[in-house]
Amino acid sequence: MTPIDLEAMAASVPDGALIALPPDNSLPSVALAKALIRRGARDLRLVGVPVSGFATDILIGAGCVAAVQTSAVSLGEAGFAPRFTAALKAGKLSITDATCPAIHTMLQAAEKGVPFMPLRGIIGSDILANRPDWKVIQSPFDSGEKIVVLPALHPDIAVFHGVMADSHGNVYVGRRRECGTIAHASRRALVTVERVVEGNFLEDERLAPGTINATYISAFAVAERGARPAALLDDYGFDAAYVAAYARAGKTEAGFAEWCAEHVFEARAVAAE
Amino acid sequence: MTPIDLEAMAASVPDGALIALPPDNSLPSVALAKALIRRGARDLRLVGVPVSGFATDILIGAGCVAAVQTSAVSLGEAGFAPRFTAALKAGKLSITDATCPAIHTMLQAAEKGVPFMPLRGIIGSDILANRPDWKVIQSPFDSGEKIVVLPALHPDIAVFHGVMADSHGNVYVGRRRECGTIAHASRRALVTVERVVEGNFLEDERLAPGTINATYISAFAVAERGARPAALLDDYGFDAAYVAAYARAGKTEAGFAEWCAEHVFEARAVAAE
Amino acid sequence: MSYRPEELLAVTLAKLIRAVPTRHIAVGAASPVPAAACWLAVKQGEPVRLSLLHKRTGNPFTEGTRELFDLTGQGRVDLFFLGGGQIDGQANLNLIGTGEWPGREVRFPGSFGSAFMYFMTGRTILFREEHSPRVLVDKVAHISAPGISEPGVYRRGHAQALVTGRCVFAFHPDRGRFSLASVHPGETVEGVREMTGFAFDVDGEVPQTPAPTEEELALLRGSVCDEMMETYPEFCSRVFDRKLAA
Amino acid sequence: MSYRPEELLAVTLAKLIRAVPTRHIAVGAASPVPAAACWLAVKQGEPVRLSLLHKRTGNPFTEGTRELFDLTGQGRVDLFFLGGGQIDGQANLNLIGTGEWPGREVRFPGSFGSAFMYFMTGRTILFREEHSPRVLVDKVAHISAPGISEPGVYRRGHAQALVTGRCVFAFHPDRGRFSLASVHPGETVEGVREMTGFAFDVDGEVPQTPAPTEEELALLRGSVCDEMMETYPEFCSRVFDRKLAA
Repeated sequence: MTPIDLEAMAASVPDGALIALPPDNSLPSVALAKALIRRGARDLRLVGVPVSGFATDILIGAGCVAAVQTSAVSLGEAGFAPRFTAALKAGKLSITDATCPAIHTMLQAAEKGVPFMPLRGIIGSDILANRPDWKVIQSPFDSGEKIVVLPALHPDIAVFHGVMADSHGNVYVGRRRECGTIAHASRRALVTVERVVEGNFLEDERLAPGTINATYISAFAVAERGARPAALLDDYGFDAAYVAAYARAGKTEAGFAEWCAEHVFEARAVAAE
Repeated sequence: MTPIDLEAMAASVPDGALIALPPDNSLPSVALAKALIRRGARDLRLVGVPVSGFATDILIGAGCVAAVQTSAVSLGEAGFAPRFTAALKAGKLSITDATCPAIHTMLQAAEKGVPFMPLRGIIGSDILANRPDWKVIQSPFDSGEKIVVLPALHPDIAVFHGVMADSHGNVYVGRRRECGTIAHASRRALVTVERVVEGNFLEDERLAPGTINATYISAFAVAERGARPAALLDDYGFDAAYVAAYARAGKTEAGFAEWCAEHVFEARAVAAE
Repeated sequence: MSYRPEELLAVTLAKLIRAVPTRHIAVGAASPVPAAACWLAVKQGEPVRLSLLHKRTGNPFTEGTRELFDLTGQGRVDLFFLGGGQIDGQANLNLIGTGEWPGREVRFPGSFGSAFMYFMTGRTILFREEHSPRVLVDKVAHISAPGISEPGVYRRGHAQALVTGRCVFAFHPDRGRFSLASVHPGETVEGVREMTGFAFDVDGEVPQTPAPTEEELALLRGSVCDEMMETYPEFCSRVFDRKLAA
Repeated sequence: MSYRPEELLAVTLAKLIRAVPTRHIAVGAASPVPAAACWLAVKQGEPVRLSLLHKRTGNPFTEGTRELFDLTGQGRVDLFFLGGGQIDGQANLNLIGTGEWPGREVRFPGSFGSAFMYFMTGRTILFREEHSPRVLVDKVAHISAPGISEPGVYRRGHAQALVTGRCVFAFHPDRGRFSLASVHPGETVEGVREMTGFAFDVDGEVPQTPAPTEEELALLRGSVCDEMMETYPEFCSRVFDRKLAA
């Protein structure tokens, strides 16, 4: 398996795709999110695993997103996600609220190839009242217990940023195992990485535990600092100043457009020179 | 957290305990199995995760075991497990047959704190006919589909052999993540390790993905070559000759007794000198 | 000895932690005051394990972000902290928003894991510094996580208390109501009643929330602050006047 | 050119693999002949991924032993091999034992994952070298994994074929029966019928299983053997006369 170009990867994502994205503390591919903006993707349906952050907000701001399913949308310390909030207010975005372990459970059901899984809690929450696709049943093992069952969630595409890929297309994500779960649960996985290295991570007992087998990887592209402003394990830290600046710019549509011109379009043009 | 003595660890296992054991390809603590024989444990109920091997056979041979729940009992290349086969024939052992993913699913239900989980397949197998604790329901999401639901399985004690423990009691098992699942699902986890090292594996991004957090570890003991004859990742290989010799000795009760005297009792006495 | 409001709150939370045997507490990132309270309890000798969820080095989880929820499902988390855009008199939490669903008026970030954690932890301490009728309402606009549950719904625990910038409420799941446990120095029962949108019980004389002792303040400003510098540098600088070495 | 029975079987299995588009095959440890067949298909240019379950170096799984079953649940395993202590005419498998449950007469090791894999892989090739009325029975004593399923039971695939030391049977899930596809050199239809405990269909003239070509044998003894030396040294030595370098 050999790396493909980042823009070609973005071009392979069809409009309307259901895309699973980890949040800012869990290896989001901000690089691919920016490439999707450049390609002018439309009507994407995003799933936050289990919440949504920076990458989701910029995709919404750029008009790429029709719907979000998530347990929260936030820029963390930098506060509310401005383009999400604006799009919701303007009625331009559909949001389906979940709660964190429900997202994990729906993906794990897909991972295991079962049509549903149960989860405790949730009953009495208005989240359930607004999820006609979630059901309450009597536990088959205790007729006295009511329990929520959640349908398997199969994203079309898992998108995340790994540390590195090897010659076989295996991808190292370290302890961020939720990236593995979304790759398992999704029909395709598009992954950006910092670098490609020779060898086979599966043959190295120290790397194997943090590796996602190439079986699940549809394609990978090299994108240095591809998680930025999110952190990448111990490679680089969270860029709080970058996110804070974005949060300020994103307060208005014009501010976002300017931010986007500089950080999504110009930055790429410079890099391509 | 500081290591305890192996014999003290065995003494902390009560007769009748429900014990989850990984098989020969997955870090069994043969050291603790032998210590349980030395302490004269009785009426243990073993769970093979998802199958059973050498450690289970010697515990059965020594009369420590009342019941086994597993998907298979085998010595691999060395053939049938002799003391298991003999005990079953003699009516001295109760076996509850499962199938591999069912064991994983029941433990994952316990891991997630749900009372049950569904699993496809199984319907039409006589395994199901002999499991009154497994049920068939109509899928809540497709009235046309019948599906098996399995109850959560909470072992009293998880037993396995890790590569190393750190100063905090975190245990490194590398890619053998099923050890994590059985630790999560069990009330206690008793772990033997090759060695104890300074530091905190959770702070090392290269070790963290293969580490089980000390939260789940009740106690650990140092037992060099504690998985032998099973392999330990890339530390040491499978000792096929040792298992083959055992398989021959175990064919008769007398042969087993002799093997046991030499390999379980004398070996320890020598080591203790 | 003078102290900052956050120090009073941390000391007050630490007392609630120590009031019940507690083996394991999980703390979210946006919660520096609860984190300070947990560290204070530890430094006071409480044998409690802390899992700090967003700690970058030494993050406790190696099974991905689902591990916190699995751990809690297993019954291994004795205490968790929750807040809410709105909290009502039945201890219902609203992290969704106001106006028509899903928050057409004001949209909050979302429920995070609250609709699960509130049921499955041994107990929850509710914490919200802002104490106003805007936050503490009679009925939340939307329930992201309910304060009590009907029979037949598995529930391991409830709110132990609600700590605000003005007072401490104890929660009584049996009657689904708060009672006023103490008012912070400078506050009165009437003042609290005025600023609270829900009805609550007052049983006899309401004591004042004890001010931090010198010992508590020394721990907070010393070894507690040491532990918190990596994850909460801004908080440590603001509250404890401690700056990261350049 | 002379060849060993295992070589005929490997070549025959490789033909069955290549007869259907196949992206991914999982192979268990106790199966050197199927493993050889898979490697042969790869060396013949079939673009198929192999997951060799008990391979020690480069073991494909990093999620523990459940990953194979999850992977199969996801529909990512197109082909798996199964055997059985008994196999009957409806392609039911018995890996449990004979006599009263759970095998009071002869106890086999157990079902392993068969009660799941047989349903959830794209297709299964049944392989058992011993072809006798003891193994190929009319009705298995106990069904560990059923050959066909009633409506309403999710099932992704069935047996494609049963390959034995004497012949190849094709399986027809629609009618729940085997038909004789070919007999190995030296065997006859009558001989096979005599040694088979179940009834099967014979549609017209039954061809002979083609002997391995020189090309196939060269691949088996060369690059296929190279790949198999680490996991199956004993098999490589016995069948291909290849010894591990000391």
